[in-house]
Amino acid sequence: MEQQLPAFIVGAPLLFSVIVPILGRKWRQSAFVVAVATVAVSTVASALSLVRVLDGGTFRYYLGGWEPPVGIEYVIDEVSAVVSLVVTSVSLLVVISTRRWAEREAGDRPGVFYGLVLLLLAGLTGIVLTGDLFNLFVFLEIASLAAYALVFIGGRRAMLAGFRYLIIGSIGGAFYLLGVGFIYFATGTLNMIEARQLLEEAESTRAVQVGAVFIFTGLGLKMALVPMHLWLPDAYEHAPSSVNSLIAPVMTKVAAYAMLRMFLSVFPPGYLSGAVPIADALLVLGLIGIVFGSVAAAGQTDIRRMLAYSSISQLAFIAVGIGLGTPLALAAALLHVVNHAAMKATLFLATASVRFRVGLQRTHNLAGLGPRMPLTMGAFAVGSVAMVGIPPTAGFFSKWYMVQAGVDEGQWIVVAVVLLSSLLTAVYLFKVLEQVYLRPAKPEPSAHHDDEHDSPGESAPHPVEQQAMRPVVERAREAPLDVWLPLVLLGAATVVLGVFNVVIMEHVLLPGVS
Amino acid sequence: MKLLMLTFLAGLVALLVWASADLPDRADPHAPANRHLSPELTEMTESEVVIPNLVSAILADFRSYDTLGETFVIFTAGLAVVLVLQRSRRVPEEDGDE
Amino acid sequence: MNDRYDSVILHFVARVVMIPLIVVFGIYVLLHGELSPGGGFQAGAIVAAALLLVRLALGNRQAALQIPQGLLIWLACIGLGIYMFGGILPLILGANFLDYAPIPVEWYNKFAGEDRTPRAMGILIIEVGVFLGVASVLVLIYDLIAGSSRQ
Amino acid sequence: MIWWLELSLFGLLVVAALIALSVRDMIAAVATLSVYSFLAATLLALMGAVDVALTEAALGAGVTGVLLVGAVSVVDRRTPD
Amino acid sequence: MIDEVAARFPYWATAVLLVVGLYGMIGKRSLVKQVIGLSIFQSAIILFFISGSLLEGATLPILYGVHGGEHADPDDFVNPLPHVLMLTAIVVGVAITGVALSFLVSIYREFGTLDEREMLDEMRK
Repeated sequence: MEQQLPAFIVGAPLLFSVIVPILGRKWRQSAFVVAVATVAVSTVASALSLVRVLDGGTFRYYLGGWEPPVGIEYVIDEVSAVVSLVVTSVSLLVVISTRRWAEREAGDRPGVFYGLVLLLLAGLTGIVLTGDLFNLFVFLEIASLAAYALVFIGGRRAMLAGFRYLIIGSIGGAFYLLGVGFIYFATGTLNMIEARQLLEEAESTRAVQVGAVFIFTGLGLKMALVPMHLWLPDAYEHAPSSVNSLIAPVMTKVAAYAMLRMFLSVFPPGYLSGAVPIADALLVLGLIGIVFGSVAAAGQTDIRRMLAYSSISQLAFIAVGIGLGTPLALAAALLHVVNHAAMKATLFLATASVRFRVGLQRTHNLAGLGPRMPLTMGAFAVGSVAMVGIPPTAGFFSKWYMVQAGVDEGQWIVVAVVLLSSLLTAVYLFKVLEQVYLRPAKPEPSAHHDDEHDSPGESAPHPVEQQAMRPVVERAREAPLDVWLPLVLLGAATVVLGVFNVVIMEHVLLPGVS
Repeated sequence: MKLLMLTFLAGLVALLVWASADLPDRADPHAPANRHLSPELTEMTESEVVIPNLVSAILADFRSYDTLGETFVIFTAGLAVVLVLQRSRRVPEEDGDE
Repeated sequence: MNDRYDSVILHFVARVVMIPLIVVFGIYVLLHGELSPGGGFQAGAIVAAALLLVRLALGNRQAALQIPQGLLIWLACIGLGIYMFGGILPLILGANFLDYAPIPVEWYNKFAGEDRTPRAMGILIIEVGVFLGVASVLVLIYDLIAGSSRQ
Repeated sequence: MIWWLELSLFGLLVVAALIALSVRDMIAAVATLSVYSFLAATLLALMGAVDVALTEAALGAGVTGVLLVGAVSVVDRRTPD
Repeated sequence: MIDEVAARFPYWATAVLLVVGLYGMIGKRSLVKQVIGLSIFQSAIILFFISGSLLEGATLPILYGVHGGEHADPDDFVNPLPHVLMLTAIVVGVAITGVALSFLVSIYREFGTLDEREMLDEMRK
């Protein structure tokens, strides 16, 4: 039974995504219950896989019973087990806490909505576990298609954003496939591990280098690396709240992980710094992206758009880690993948919670909210502190390791940019925290309020602001239990991850990347 | 803007043509893709699966997990279309909290 | 295409000649997928294309073989369910996911008078699943897209 | 010398693709796209990929074309570019 | 020269098709044209893979003698693996096209146009 665990991580969401649409048609509530149960199964299977990896080292699962070059395999090593656990557990918490909003946003089709959520999750875990280049493409497309549709249903403005996302995402997927084609024709295999062996034996050819360029461009489009980020802010800003809390933490992170996986198990180091210096390109783009994302985030007034730009900056940080390429830098990038999933989930959930309690999403309207919604805003504060990178939260340590890696490599510019980005992050997030905790509630918030973004009565559920005589925030109450508990757990997770970072780094991530 | 785009596209063609110089010739019997995996697949189809159509054997057996994923891609598309075009915003009010 | 073209020949050819012919060809492609070019996808695509072409020729409402959307979703789910069954059955029998080797075939060989290996049996099962899934989803997508102007 | 049969088919494909993208009438563009897919299917069959050719003919030329016609019939027929 | 062309033209031709499709996707204002570009783009990749599966003097990948116990020589068949991959890619392409078209119809109902620029103008108002 224990050898079959990897099949459950991906198989359970796949199987139940077929059942949920039918069940949801008959009994509305059952869709949510079944979805949560399925994600829980997947999470438990991931956790057990991680335990097994830590005990007995990497293990490989042959799908269909065929050995790798012929068949497809799942490779479960420290890295993939950790990322799969993060993806499933964060999704579990997010799915539980977004129930109320999802029911509104899914309209009369909760079964279909949760079916797509499960397919998204299956696609993401499939990408994380697979050891086959083409299989990665297939699961990337499952996840992407589900994400396009989920983003699209967010209302009028989300439509165009969703269509852009679809076009750009499809270009990304097709570029990846083209790159795989080059690798396949140059080596004759689709298995990652075997491809690496064959590439090491052969000399570097143009075909392989250009194939690598296409693979990295494709994944860069999916992970919104800087010149290719144009779809992300609109998609994240306009997507339904229940959806962007789900895809913002995990979706782009999984694309970043896939890029890292290419470095770890497909291309030998020499290939990516020769005639076509992909590693250096990633480093440079990452550095530009960190600064650009932070600066752009500082200029936003809509809190979700601000978080979207901050995501761009954080993803660029991961790209810098991949570009540096030393084991320490790669481990730091991975730690940041883990941290950032938890932090971003906290921030987006808290934002969505505020939005649904009081219908506000502009930063300057949040004044005085801190005491009214102590748990939600507390989690938000912890998430912000972690994003800025203040010890002992998780964000500090990934930055710390990255700085160390930069110093080891003599890349002082990396050190400088990472520190600068902390500063910039502090500027925009503390601006929000200042509003939330230190300013008194404004008597008349937001004359032209947030609804200028959404068509009326669509996503902001309370038209309270129009009739607001006394401050909206004063009527704000704490979010219900099933919203704040996952939120607090996620906030706690960022601290716990920070406290136990040494254990995670030394026992899990560093052995995984070296 | 248009000029920039055309330059980019022309550059892409140039890149692809440049890279194709290192790809195996058309119909080259010594290409890695023809040497490495394809003979094994043929032999295993003959000995283990025993059906004549090699493509079916690979599609539905050796790489059936890809096929599973791909069927799920089209299923995802079906669900996506239903969600986008069939969803009605009127929600039956059940739990009034919120 | 929502207008009906009043052409007796078009009507006759589409409804009486084309549908049975193409559907039979689709089923043939499905069942002969192991012997000749073809299989679940091709069959599903051909059958879906047949149904869609008839809808295009006759207009949506008059077309033969109107299938309610609920049923189409059911069919798609059943198709995918069959595929997952083909994957989970080996799991129950103690092999890896989708490993057809332990699938019992004796009963089928006796019943159909064939000489199938377990792997060929597994292939048949999942091809049927793929066929149902692909055909019903494609018809569903068309019905929703082209029918949406009417609502 | 089968290769230059392939080459000329490729040439036709490029022409069909350009026409499909430049025609102003949507239905014409969709019809050209179907022609394009059908040419591609012929080329695939010529290269020995009969399974792929069958699928491309049914899905690319048939279903995609019909889906596009279905969508275009719902929306505006003229296009800005 | 002619040998060079004979050996390489599938790559060149697919490169041109790829770029034509890409131009449709990023350079056209009409959303329908973007979807058509997407379709061309994907079929270019399909042709790229299939032209790589060719083998001199080989035929269709069907083992006619398998039930009679005849032994088949792999060199007699074109490489079947790219065919399998491209079957998958075609279906993925159709799935994406279907979703894109449903988006398009939904957008048209909301905005009454499919011109990207008009839509952006309208949203700015």
